[in-house]
Amino acid sequence: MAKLTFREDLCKGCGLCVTACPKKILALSKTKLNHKGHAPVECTDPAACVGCASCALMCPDCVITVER
Amino acid sequence: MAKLTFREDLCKGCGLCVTACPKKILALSKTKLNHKGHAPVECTDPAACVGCASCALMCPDCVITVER
Amino acid sequence: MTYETIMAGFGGQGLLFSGKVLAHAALIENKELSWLPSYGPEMRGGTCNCSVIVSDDPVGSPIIAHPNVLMVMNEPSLDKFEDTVAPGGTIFVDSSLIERKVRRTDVTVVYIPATQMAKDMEAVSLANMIILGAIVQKLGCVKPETLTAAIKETISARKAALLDLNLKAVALGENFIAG
Amino acid sequence: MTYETIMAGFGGQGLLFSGKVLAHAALIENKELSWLPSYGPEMRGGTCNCSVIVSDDPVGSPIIAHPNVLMVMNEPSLDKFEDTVAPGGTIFVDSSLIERKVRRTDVTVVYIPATQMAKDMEAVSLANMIILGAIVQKLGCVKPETLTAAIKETISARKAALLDLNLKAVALGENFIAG
Amino acid sequence: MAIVFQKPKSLTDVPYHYCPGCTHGIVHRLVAEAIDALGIEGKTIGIAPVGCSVMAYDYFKCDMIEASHGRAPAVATGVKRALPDHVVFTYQGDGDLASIGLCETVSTACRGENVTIIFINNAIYGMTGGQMAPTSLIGQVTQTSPYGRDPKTQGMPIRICELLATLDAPAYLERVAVNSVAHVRQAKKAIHKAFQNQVEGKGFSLVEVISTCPTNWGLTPEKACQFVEEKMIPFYPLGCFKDKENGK
Amino acid sequence: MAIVFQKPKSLTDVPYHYCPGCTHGIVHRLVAEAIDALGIEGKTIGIAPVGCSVMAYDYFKCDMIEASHGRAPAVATGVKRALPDHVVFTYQGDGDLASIGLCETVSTACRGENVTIIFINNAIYGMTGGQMAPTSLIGQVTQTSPYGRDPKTQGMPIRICELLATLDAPAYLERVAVNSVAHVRQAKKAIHKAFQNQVEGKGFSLVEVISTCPTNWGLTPEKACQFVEEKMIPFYPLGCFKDKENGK
Amino acid sequence: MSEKVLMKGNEAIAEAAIRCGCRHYFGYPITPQTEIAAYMSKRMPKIDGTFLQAESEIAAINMVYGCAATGRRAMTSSSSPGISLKAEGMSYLAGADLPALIVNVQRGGPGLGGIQPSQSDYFFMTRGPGHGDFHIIVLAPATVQEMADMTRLAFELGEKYRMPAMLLADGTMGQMMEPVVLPEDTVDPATIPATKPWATTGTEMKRAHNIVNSLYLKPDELEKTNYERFARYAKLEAEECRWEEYLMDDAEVCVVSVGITARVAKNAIVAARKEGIKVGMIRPITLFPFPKAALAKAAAKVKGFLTVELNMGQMNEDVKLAINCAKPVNMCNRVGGMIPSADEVLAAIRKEAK
Amino acid sequence: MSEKVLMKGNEAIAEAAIRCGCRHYFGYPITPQTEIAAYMSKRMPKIDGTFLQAESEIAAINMVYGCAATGRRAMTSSSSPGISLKAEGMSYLAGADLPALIVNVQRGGPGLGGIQPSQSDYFFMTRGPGHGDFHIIVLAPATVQEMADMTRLAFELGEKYRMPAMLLADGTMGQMMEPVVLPEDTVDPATIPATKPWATTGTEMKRAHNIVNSLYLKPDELEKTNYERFARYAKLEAEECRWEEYLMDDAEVCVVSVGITARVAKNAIVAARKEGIKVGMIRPITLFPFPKAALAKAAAKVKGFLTVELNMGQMNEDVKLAINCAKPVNMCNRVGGMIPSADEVLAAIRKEAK
Ligand SMILES: Cc1ncc(C[n+]2csc(CCOP(=O)(O)OP(=O)(O)O)c2C)c(N)n1
Ligand SMILES: Cc1ncc(C[n+]2csc(CCOP(=O)(O)OP(=O)(O)O)c2C)c(N)n1
Ligand code: SF4
Ligand code: SF4
Ligand code: SF4
Ligand code: SF4
Ligand code: SF4
Ligand code: SF4
Ligand SMILES: [Mg+2]
Ligand SMILES: [Mg+2]
Repeated sequence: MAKLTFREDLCKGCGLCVTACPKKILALSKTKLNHKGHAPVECTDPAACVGCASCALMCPDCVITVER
Repeated sequence: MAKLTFREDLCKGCGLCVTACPKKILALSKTKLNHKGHAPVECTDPAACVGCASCALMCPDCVITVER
Repeated sequence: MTYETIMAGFGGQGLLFSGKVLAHAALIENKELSWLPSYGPEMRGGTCNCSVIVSDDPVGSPIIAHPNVLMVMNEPSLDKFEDTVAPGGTIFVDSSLIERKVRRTDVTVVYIPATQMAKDMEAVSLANMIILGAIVQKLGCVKPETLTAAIKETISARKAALLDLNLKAVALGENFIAG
Repeated sequence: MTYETIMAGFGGQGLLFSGKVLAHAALIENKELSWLPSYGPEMRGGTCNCSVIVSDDPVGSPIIAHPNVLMVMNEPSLDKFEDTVAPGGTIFVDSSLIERKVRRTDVTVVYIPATQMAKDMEAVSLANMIILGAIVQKLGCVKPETLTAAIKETISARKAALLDLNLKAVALGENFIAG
Repeated sequence: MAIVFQKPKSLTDVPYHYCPGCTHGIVHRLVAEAIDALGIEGKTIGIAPVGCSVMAYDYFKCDMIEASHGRAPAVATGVKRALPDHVVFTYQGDGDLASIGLCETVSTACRGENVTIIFINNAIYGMTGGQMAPTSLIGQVTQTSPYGRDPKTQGMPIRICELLATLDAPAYLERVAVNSVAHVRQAKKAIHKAFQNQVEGKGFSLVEVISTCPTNWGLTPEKACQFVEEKMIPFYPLGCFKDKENGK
Repeated sequence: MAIVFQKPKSLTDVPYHYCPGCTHGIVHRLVAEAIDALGIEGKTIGIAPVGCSVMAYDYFKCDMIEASHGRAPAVATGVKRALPDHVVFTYQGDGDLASIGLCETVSTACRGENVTIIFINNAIYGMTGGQMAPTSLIGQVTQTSPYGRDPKTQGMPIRICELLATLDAPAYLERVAVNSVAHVRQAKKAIHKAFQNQVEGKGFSLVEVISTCPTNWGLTPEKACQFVEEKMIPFYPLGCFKDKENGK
Repeated sequence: MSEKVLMKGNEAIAEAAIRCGCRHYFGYPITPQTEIAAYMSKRMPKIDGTFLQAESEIAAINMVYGCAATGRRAMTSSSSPGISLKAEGMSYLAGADLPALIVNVQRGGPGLGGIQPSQSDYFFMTRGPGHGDFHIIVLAPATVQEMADMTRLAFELGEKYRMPAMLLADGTMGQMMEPVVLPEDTVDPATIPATKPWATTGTEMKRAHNIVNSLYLKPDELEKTNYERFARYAKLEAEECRWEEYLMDDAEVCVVSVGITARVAKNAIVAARKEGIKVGMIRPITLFPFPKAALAKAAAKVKGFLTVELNMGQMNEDVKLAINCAKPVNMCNRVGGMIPSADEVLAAIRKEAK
Repeated sequence: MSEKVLMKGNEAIAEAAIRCGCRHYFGYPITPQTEIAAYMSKRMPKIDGTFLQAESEIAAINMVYGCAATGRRAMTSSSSPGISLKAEGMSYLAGADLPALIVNVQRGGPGLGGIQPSQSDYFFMTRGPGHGDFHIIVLAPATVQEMADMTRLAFELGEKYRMPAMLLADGTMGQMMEPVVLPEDTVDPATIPATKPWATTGTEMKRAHNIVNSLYLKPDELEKTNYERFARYAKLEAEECRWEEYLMDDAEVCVVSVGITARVAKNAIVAARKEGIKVGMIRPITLFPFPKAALAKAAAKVKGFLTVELNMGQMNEDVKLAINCAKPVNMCNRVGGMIPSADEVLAAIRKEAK
């Protein structure tokens, strides 16, 4: 059981975390823009997250906190 | 039979040619100073010169011409 | 007549380009003109604008203190420039991107949902050209046919597809006003 | 009284050093003084000189236009400086190195075979100190005992042998005049 | 639940100005993680370069100095000589370190100055809008090599680690990349080591990080990471080029 | 009787200002011999450095340019780009080439600029009166390392040929000495080759010549030559470090 | 005649240089002038010219030095911090009497400063941009057209007087686009070196060697070169001063300004005239030589001067010296990348007119 | 009090710096100031200080920048060509408001020039030695004693006003020996950084991070730093001008000169006084700030001024500006390493007195 927290307003929608996630459970939002004008990342299946932190490791902007 | 010519006024009396000569027939003058104030090189035994040009090769100041 | 136009929005919206096209058109009509961009690393992602002066008389300063034409494609730019517009000037607002209304009452305002219109034609990056068409149609700073010529000159022949799209966008803008 | 001394010759003859010793002596006597070397790559092998002013009054310019004391250790230097000497001044010529005579008639000339004397004491490099001794003895610009003290201060204790030689050289010069 | 991953403590809360997906951000974080892990924030002084990372001075919580273009190693030397017991690092781009600042880089390495250099090789001048860098690849199209870098007139790309490895003085030289999770993990180790070396007085340590510039490469962040894998790493092999401690 | 040896034609009659026994003079002669042998005097442009050899511009009969300290490779590049069919060489000391001008040296090598560099390594700043050079040996006493060069604070000596050999572009790098007849003969060959390479369009060639500075080493000319043999060459091994042509 | 085209000031410089027979550009990127390098990198390879991105500004100016020594028209460009790095090189160019073109598109300083327009290198460039007694020709364009025209002028004056010449523009001049008629492409680059007998182009065994040098260990010889050079400066001042006068016939206030501020000032002057204020402008085009005579002449008529500058008051001193402090010389300025508005200038003019 | 010792000017600077708590010297050899480096290389290792022969003048000034950022008293020294290479670094020091000592023992230029004494960097140093609007404190010693005293003054003023300070000497000042009383060794180097709360000495986790920087991308912010800095210059001018007056009470001719030429001029003045000529001298000690008020005061009394300079006329302009061109300002000068003789100066004084 892992928990992801996004500092959403810092997300630049670069997608590096999306590629990095082995579980393929991250995606850029299709509905939201953050206040910087980027489509932020979202977790499509929080329950599937194994807390490996690969996403956080690749995020250039320290958007993601991972707890396990 | 070899012939040595010295552009004596250019000689700085450094002695590098003296060391270089395999026949040990070069020496700095003990009697003369050239117009720059240096004791120029002299050949003590011209007949013994084999014209190897080692002296000229080591002379930094192009003082020596060797003919053979 | 002197048109002092500021085009402002985000970097990436093509504001420098639409300004260039307008300047080019003025050149073709042998008018006096200047084009001045904001520049620097802050362009990257941040705000961006350019100033275009088109005039019958020689241009003094290329810097525009009081535009009589303002085209804005994001809210910060409207906030920044609204008050500088000369009384009687015209503000073109991309109403798909800017929710609020212009507060000034001494200027003409054209709200045009340019980004939406551009999305509809599947070329979201051409919202700028739609507004440009509207400006030219509304104010007549250059002739529409010159604008077409300017676009043709600016976009290299190799990019024919792009050319057509640009022309289409401009036409959309023109029709928005004319129609 | 102001002694404006130029010491000139080849690089390597220790002219800067003898000038320094004189300056030091003046310092010990609490006189006003300045010491100025020629400098630069041309020192290497080429000519070399220094200017020492010793005075009861504050020194203005350390540059000497008209020395009243000239010490020369090669002919080019005599050629260069002879005419600049102030009338009534004194010229010290190393007569082992300079063959010609001083042409000026309004100055005192001391010919001293310093280099030969130095060779005789097997310290050819100390000809400069011999002449310095002569200068001090002849002109009294500083006291002989101060000169001795100055040499002791200038040559570090580690080089005791050198110190003795220097003192001997100075004494030789003094005696040359006194004797 | 325990925190597995979060923003390191020695980073401030100022959001990066970097373009989306620019890996400068990753490297910043790795540096901060090393500082955190070694507990040296209070005695670290960082030197920011001129380049996209010029504003690094806003991002690190330690004391920061902004150096002129290319001279960060000299500035670091000045700091280190004043504060030998502190930790001094520079963070420099390839234009900064390998072009204008090459003399300072090599000379500082030669002196074996006990500082840490983080060298961001993104094969481009990012800040000024994408000109050719000394490390731009053969054939790479940039603003100032519009027909592709031509070795005949524009020279060959320079490999800094290999160059510096010929010197006697440096303690540690390693090249890493940050284009994938695995590489980021290696990079983290190398950067940590480069700081630890300094703390232990081992001498000059430099980590070259192959980084991306999606904006000026004209690639998406993901494609940029692939470019690193497929084009950069073959020319700039990863690995340790010098590790005195371990006899390398 | 035939002339076995005489002053080369491409030297002027201006007497050198060098100190007695300074081997700068030998190297000048070797350069002139190469120019003579290749018959290129009329199309050669030489670049003098700032250092003892600054007045090289008076000694060579070809056109000469006096460069600012360390920038001779950049000046040479400017000349070569203007006159690609001409022969351009620089003649530089170790302070000039390996300290202040290191960036220009490495960058020019990296570009594979088709020029010839004659690098005089005498482990000292001769011109300014004997300060430490980047190539001064460990423990060497100089005016600015009065207690002997201490690698801890003053760094390690730099080996330029080895450094440049890591680059892809250079065509030819060789280290020679001029302290003995045999070494002078080798040096002559290397210098000739470095010029010939350029004539043949092969690219960047550099010959490092271990040279003496009797004056600032405080040694007689003969002892200085021994110092080269006993101290310099062991640290700076002679030989060819790169010869592209021959696959090296 | 060439037709009018639309170009950035930076690009106009680059294209004009090529048309003037310049085939050698050496530079290093820096905002706000990188377009010059970008343009050159596209064009030069197509015309057998050299575009070389040097390893640094220092390398670039020294490449220019070498290239100029061969008699070619060589150029470099940079912006303020990069120009500081060229100080030694400019001094060497001047010391060796080599013509070359240096472009400085100024930004705010000191230090890394900012990238917005500035005129803060005025002193640095006109008083001697480096060590030693020397000057370089300094031209101050105020339109894109002048960016092109002065490129040619800089090459020509530089060669005529054997000294480096600088285009000193502010960031605005480099970044703005205006219609420009480029110079005709009439100069054959191959013919230029032949006009320079001092050039190091190889002796071809037909002449004694040429030496390009600035070292003179004998002070009397060095002094002679200094005097000779200053005689050329005097001639330059006598013959080559250029300036523009605007509404000066009846002016009581004389604005003095260059580059972007001269254009802002023009707007302000138009407005002031509408208010009945008798104000005109002298716009120096050559900053070195400074058009002293023109200003001195104006001083006889006007009540006072107003310099409008993007610095803390630099040209201001030149005006005072030019008019021998005969009239008050006030100032309207902004710095650090800020540009005074026409309103600010107008207010200053009003004050001056009182 | 320390006793009188005999020292070269260059050595006096070095020893004085050490006694003022300077423990960090970074330099690169160049004639005629290499004795400073040589002296430092002997002393520093013995007192746990840093002597570092940098790879270049550029590296040296940037090492100074880093070291000064930590609050230490840091210094570098060079001569004219090497100072050109420090232009960018000096601009950065100024932009980051860092105090540091830079010594320039001037030689003839431009280019490689010569190695004999000169004052030809006056403009370069006083007008802004690098890009951007800035100045550094410039002090002009005329005795070996002043070489020592002004070393201390430079550190102290630099720190008080947070700006780099320069000792601008000519080659003669560096090479000559005179008796000198060195400053007492009372400064504990360890106490200096504590007086500088802005220094980057490590946060020790006790304060927010300090940032030493000169980048301000927002022009209004950059402008603010410029204005603030110039306010400090104004204060400096109001409070720190220093000069020496010599026989000015009844003078009708005022000689203005610094360094070696001031000393030559003194001899000439003594001679002129013997001829009954009423001549005196104002010797500026601070060149930036220039003692304008003193000169303006003198202008009210004298008939004219005579600058005696080792350049083509640089301080001359400052005198004109200081006195608002109220009186003629003539010049007696030599350049390229030549120094006017007292006779030459006397002749010029006679002409002036007519
Ligand atoms: C002396 C000087 N020259 C040039 C510049 C302009 N400049 C700013 S950043 C930069 C290059 C940055 O490239 P790099 O070091 O590779 O860093 P990146 O932006 O790629 O991270 C240049 C040339 C400058 N500010 N100062
Ligand atoms: C910019 C600059 N810095 C320093 C100097 C002073 N300088 C002249 S020659 C020289 C060093 C010469 O040493 P090297 O290059 O080894 O040549 P060598 O004299 O040993 O042959 C220096 C530092 C200078 N002229 N210009
Ligand atoms: S922690 Fe691992 S599994 Fe969870 S979202 Fe991140 S990458 Fe995917
Ligand atoms: S990597 Fe970071 S910035 Fe990029 S999309 Fe993911 S969370 Fe956002
Ligand atoms: S040629 Fe040979 S043998 Fe004859 S003197 Fe010279 S070295 Fe001796
Ligand atoms: S090597 Fe040359 S300079 Fe030296 S002593 Fe022999 S001939 Fe004379
Ligand atoms: S320009 Fe390139 S290096 Fe700079 S922030 Fe953007 S992506 Fe990163
Ligand atoms: S100082 Fe040394 S390198 Fe220079 S000429 Fe003399 S011996 Fe040769
Ligand atoms: Mg980069
Ligand atoms: Mg050397």
